Amino acid sequence: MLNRRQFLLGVGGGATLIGLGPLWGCAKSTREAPLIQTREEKWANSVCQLCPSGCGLRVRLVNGNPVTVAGNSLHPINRGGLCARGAASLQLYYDPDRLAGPVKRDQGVIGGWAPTSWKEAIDNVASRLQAVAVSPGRVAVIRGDGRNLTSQLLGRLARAAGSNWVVDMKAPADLAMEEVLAETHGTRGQLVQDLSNADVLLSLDSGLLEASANTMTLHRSFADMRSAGAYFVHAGPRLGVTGAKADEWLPIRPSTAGVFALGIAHMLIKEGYARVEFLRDHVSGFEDWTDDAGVQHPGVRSWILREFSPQRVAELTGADWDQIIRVARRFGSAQRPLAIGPMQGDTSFQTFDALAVHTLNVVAGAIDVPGGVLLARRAPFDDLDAPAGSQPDVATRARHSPSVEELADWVLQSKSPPIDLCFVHEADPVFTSPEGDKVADALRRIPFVVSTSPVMNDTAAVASVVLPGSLWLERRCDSITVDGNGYPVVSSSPPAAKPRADCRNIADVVLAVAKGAGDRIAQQFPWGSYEEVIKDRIELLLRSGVGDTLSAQHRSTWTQLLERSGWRAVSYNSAEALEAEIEKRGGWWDPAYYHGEWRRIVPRGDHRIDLQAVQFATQPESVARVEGPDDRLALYVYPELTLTTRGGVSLPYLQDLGSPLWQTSWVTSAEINPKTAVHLGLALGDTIKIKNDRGEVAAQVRVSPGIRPDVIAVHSGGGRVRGGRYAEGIGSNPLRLVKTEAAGDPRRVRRELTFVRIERVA
Amino acid sequence: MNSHHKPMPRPTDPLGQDWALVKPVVQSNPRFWFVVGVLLAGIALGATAYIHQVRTGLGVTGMNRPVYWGIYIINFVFFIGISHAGTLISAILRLANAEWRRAITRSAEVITVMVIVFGVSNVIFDLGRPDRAVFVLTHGRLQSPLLWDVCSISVYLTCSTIYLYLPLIPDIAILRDQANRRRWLYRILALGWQGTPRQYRLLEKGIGVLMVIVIPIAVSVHTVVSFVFAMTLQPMWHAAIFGPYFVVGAIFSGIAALIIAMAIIRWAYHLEGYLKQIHFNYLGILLLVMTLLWFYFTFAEYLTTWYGAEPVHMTVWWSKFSGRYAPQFWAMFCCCFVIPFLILSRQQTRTVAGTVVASIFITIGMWLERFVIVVPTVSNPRLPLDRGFYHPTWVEWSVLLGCFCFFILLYVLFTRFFPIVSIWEIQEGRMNATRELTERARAYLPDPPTHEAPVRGAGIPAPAAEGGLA
Amino acid sequence: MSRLLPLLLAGVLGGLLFCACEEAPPAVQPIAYNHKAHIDNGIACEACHETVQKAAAASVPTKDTCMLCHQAAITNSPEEEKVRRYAEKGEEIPWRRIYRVPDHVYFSHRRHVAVARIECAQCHGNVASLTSPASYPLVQQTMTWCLKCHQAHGATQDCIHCHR
Amino acid sequence: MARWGMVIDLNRCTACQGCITACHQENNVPPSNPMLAGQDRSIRWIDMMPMYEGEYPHTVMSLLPMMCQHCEHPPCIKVCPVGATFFSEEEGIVGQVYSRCIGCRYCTNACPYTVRQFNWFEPDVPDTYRESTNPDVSVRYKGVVEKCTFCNHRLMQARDTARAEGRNLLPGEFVPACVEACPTKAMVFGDLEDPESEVAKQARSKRAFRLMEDLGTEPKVYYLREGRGQ
Repeated sequence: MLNRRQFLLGVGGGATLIGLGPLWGCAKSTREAPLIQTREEKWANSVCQLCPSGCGLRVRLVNGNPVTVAGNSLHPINRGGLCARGAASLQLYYDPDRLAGPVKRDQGVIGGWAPTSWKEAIDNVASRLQAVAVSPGRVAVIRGDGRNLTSQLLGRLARAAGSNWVVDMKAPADLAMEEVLAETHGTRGQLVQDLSNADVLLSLDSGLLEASANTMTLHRSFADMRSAGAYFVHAGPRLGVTGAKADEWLPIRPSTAGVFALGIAHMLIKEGYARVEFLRDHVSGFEDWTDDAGVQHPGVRSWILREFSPQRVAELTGADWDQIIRVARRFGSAQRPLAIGPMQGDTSFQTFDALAVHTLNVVAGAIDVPGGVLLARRAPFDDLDAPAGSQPDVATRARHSPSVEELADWVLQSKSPPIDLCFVHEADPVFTSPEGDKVADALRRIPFVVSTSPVMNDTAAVASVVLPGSLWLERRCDSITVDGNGYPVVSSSPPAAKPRADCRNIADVVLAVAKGAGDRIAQQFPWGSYEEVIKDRIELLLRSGVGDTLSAQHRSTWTQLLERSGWRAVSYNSAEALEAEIEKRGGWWDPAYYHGEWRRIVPRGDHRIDLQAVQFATQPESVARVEGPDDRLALYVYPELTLTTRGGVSLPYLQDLGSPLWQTSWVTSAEINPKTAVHLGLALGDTIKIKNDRGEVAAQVRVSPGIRPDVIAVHSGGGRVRGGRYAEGIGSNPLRLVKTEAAGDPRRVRRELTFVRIERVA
Repeated sequence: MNSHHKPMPRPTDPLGQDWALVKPVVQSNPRFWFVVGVLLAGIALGATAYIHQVRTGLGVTGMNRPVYWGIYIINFVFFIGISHAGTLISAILRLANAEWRRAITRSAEVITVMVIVFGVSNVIFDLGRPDRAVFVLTHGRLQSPLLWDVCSISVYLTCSTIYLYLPLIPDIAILRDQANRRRWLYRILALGWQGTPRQYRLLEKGIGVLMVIVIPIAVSVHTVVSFVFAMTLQPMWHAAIFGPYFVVGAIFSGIAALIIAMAIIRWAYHLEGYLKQIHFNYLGILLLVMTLLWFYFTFAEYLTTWYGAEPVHMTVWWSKFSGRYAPQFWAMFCCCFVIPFLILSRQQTRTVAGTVVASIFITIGMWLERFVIVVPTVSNPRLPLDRGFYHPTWVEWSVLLGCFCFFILLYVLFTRFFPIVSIWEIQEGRMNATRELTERARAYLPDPPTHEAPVRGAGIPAPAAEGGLA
Repeated sequence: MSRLLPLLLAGVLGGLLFCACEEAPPAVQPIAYNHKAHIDNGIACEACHETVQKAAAASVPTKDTCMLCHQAAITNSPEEEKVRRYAEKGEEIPWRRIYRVPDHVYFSHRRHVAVARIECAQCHGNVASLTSPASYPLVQQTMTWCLKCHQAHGATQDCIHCHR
Repeated sequence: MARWGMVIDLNRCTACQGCITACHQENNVPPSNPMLAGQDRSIRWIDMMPMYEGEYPHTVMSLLPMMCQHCEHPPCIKVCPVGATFFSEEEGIVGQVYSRCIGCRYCTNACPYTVRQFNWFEPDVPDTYRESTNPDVSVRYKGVVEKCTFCNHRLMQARDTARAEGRNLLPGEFVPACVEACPTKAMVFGDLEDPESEVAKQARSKRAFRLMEDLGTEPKVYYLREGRGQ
């Protein structure tokens, strides 16, 4: 008989039909039965380029369309894992605002850009390069960092044209670290903190878990360290994610990390925790010494003991002096202590801080030991942009790679533009540099600027021609980096998916430009295409006789023993076999690190770390913060992990995440201490204007007990002018308020600490 | 019911005295169309708001995560609350044989039937997928309190509709014979009513049965509406008091609504002769009792929460007393207790106007009470996620306005189709009321002493001097 | 009660109509494929629908599979000519879908055919007897229909297995 | 019979939010936009929940990845009027049937963890992203509740393959997208009923705790307390 369900369906159905009958009829006839599509799936390798880590990717393709990006479990950098940016990189491939093809500036056309062909653009650039290369120093390259062959080829192009203007858009802290390394060790290279073996970690305003560079190596070794039960102290004006994960948070004033480090060093020396044998054997300039002319020179030891007593440091940094003593004792008595200085230094940063933290590590003997600071081993071939033939020695290269602000100053100061041709690759200096407007003016003054951004970002907007580079999913891609243990890793993978726009591999473009720019430059580029460059590198890997293709994690001591005894079980015997293995597994690595190679770590003079350079005749007060007027707050700008990508790309998934501390996204947040909020009459969610003499920035208030009362913390990564619908006009850019390098300052300040006024917007 | 009811003679000139009751039905007056026009405008606004919401999605309302429920659910509880006016009051008064019920029972029952429709439709407005509303019937899960609601409300709707329709039949018969228009409609609806004693006996028995059934159903409806909230683990929802608290709140807002409705029809149709001062006075007393009862339940709930001081509950508690929802809470408290108590407790202010003013405050107060129950709990979830902020949008307010206008429109249309005061009960009252009252009074008073005086000397001392006892 | 009956009947009639016309519109196939002729020549279902044993979706034969036999004309019917025309154009034959699994449902042929050994006809109806392609599904595949079969064979009725 | 569960080691979790992006990419969760985010309506199947304790300067904060806890006695399933959300007796996973949900949002209010999300609008995803939808997971539309499903579509495919090869499910063969993507391997996933499985062992650790255990919902996501005890 009729049960409840059929009866109601009948009544309901009857009524709906009577109502929808006519409507239903006409809708039906237009629809076609759907086609039968078979579904074929396959996986392909790739290498992520959204940050210098260069993680190995596995891309799942359904009917040729990439659908999922996961981690390559064989790759030593990420071991199958993927940070927020890696997983979101798929959205750049499908970005609706990608440039369809190369465009050149043309005032006649609305919007100012007219499409152009690749051939015409390359010939134009090649002819200009040939004309310009006659006199040295007329070409500049601004690139993300030299960690993949394309950037190195661009660097080589500039070197071939006789110019040293190869600007890496590295964070100020990285540039300062290069300078410290050059002065104390006399070498260039990459310092790696072996966190996983440290048992007490002291973070000095490091932003370890918020730093946007080589995310994967830091996060994974940090997790291993915490699982091994290490004690972690974070000293910094803001709690943040790093402080949240710490056992102890010491709120110190911004830009006092260096003073705090030397305060700790003072206690280590005074209470005998300093590693005496290490200092005796491998360090010079620590004790007082007399030079051969009999002149008495005070060593760093006496300078630290004299100047950085805990009481004085406590008064400068705002921490309690008994806390400093307790942390110093904990740090000194550890088996494998390690200190990490600022990794970004977007705000209030000076080279002194990097130097002071390095000195602390030297005093604690944490250089080139397990759980200490390691100088990563290099891949067995020179960088492409190194001058041909000579060993990469410091003497012939500039003391440190120039910063983009220096380039902009130089271009704007000289009467006629000193640079005629500028390449911008995987970088967005107009957005990421605090002097963005100055950089934009400089680029406008340069007659011809080539940008390789796939999306029309802030820098591309001021370029003369934009040649959209194909993304790593669409081309053969590579990356030359180091992993958390200092092992060199070279990754390379064939194209995973078909290109979605008329874009080309920028390496091929550079080679084509070099070929067309006259034989003086062409003979520096003995390769026909990017594939040949890869083959050449693989040939060098084979000839080096070290390392192996990527494999599952295994004890590195075993490989050291084998290699020492000259025995290698390698999975390839010819270049073709190695290439096939690399293509299948995703790359090559050399899982061995030899401690005690002082000749490699300190190539200068008597292979002893020279602390003499540290000797700043400066008082602690001069390097600590200047007291701001009481109604102003110190502006502390920090990078948000999800919002800072290499090349300034903005993706909806990343904008959607925002900060893990607040459930807000698509907006720039300013953290304020509860007492300060009450004092200024602000509440959670209010919109405020942050002002100083350089401009004003809007932000939303977040009241947080995790920040000092005299500091306001604003994350960078928002406020782009161009960059597609997921970037334009979203959030605001606090970097605009930050002052940059004051030339000729002994402290070599790279970012001046600024004080800001807060105004509530109704 | 009195058993020896004499058969009522067929009324010879039924409309003579009660012409005022039938006038609205037979005579059209110009103001009617103006009122309908205004109401239709309100309904149109509500309809456009709802269509906009269906096309764009629930995002046009002010609700978000975690504030998943808002004005629609408040409307649902509010309208179902008002629906208790009818059946509960008219049923209880009939059961208690209170003679003064005769003039007000029908207007109460009409409120019930008309307003339940809007209670239920507000749930449909709240659905993300209204086109799948039939799933509740075809794939219903009885374990869900929402299904208990569906069952009890549908039973309540059918029961109160029949409870409205039965006493209406004699009046429809009168209209069938006397009215000058729509006779065909009245002939169908009168179901062949001739007024024979047998028909009256059956009618009285029918009303008697329904009157007894509808009271537990009405109580069950609002208990089950409260279970929608009480059965969750949310702070200040998961409490045992919710059942009775909602029923008291329902009766409370029901009587208030009834008083307002009676005052309006009294003014509009000049029924001062039928809805007299005494009715408003008695209902005012009933309202006073309910105000105190409501205060008692509210006091009990908030005291137990405050005294228990569980942190999760206290977050919601403080958000009501001194936090973001303090204005609504204290407005509710004044509207539901302070003002009505002051007006209704003094004889000279418990006039028609006084009770109406009190009722308007109570209606607003009770809507705020539902707001203060739903929104603070939903916007302060257990986990320290960001607190939710709820700012209702024009869509929600216009749907609320639309519902009110539609309800008033239906009520007005009812008064144009059927007499709002039950004619035959008034006439029956005129004829039998005085006799029945005296019989009943005699039944209550103590029996006269037995016929002879008590025998003296049987151990009962003789009264002293005759005057001593006086 | 007498008045209610007509209303009820109208409701039921409307309901049935409602279910019938909810179906996918009639499928017009590009080629009037004759199942019966192929099966009579001893070709099993798996020969053309290869992945029925190996994957969730049973694939439709590609033009290359057809060309295995139809390189040269076997019969003189114009329909067969179309196969070769598609092959020359190098375009797959645009077959239309009749049996459609809703996109919120996960159905694995391999699970039903390879493991549970269910006959094709049980779900797809008597396709073997068709000489011209059907434009309507021969079997009304609704959720209650699936559950009835699951109940009969004691297979799981947990929602997680089919709803994704 | 299986009781899938997860253990998240808060020592190893560095709040990089890689799990959230991997989950949203796998399950076709549409990215929100400034308007939705401003109105608290962006859909997040996993959300970082900050928990502050103490006053400045002795502030202690922990960051918990919050997803559906797949309770053993889920309060959300009891209240659903149409059976649009179910508890799989065989897998112990709380699933959603998007084709039946009427959007009454009763379950979102009944869940004490507020992890259920609602589609307030039709997801506005540009056409170019349509090609990147994962075909294994259905795309939701406006008016429907959705939440973390422990990627049960992966479970069904793994079960299907295992059954076709005539063997049981291997440990680690079925892992949700978040666990697979976690860069620091802070998340361990598996069958809690198998005492030898890694997840069962870690769930028994002294550092293990669950959120709001006193409510009796028996959540199956365990967290390992931060800090250096064992």
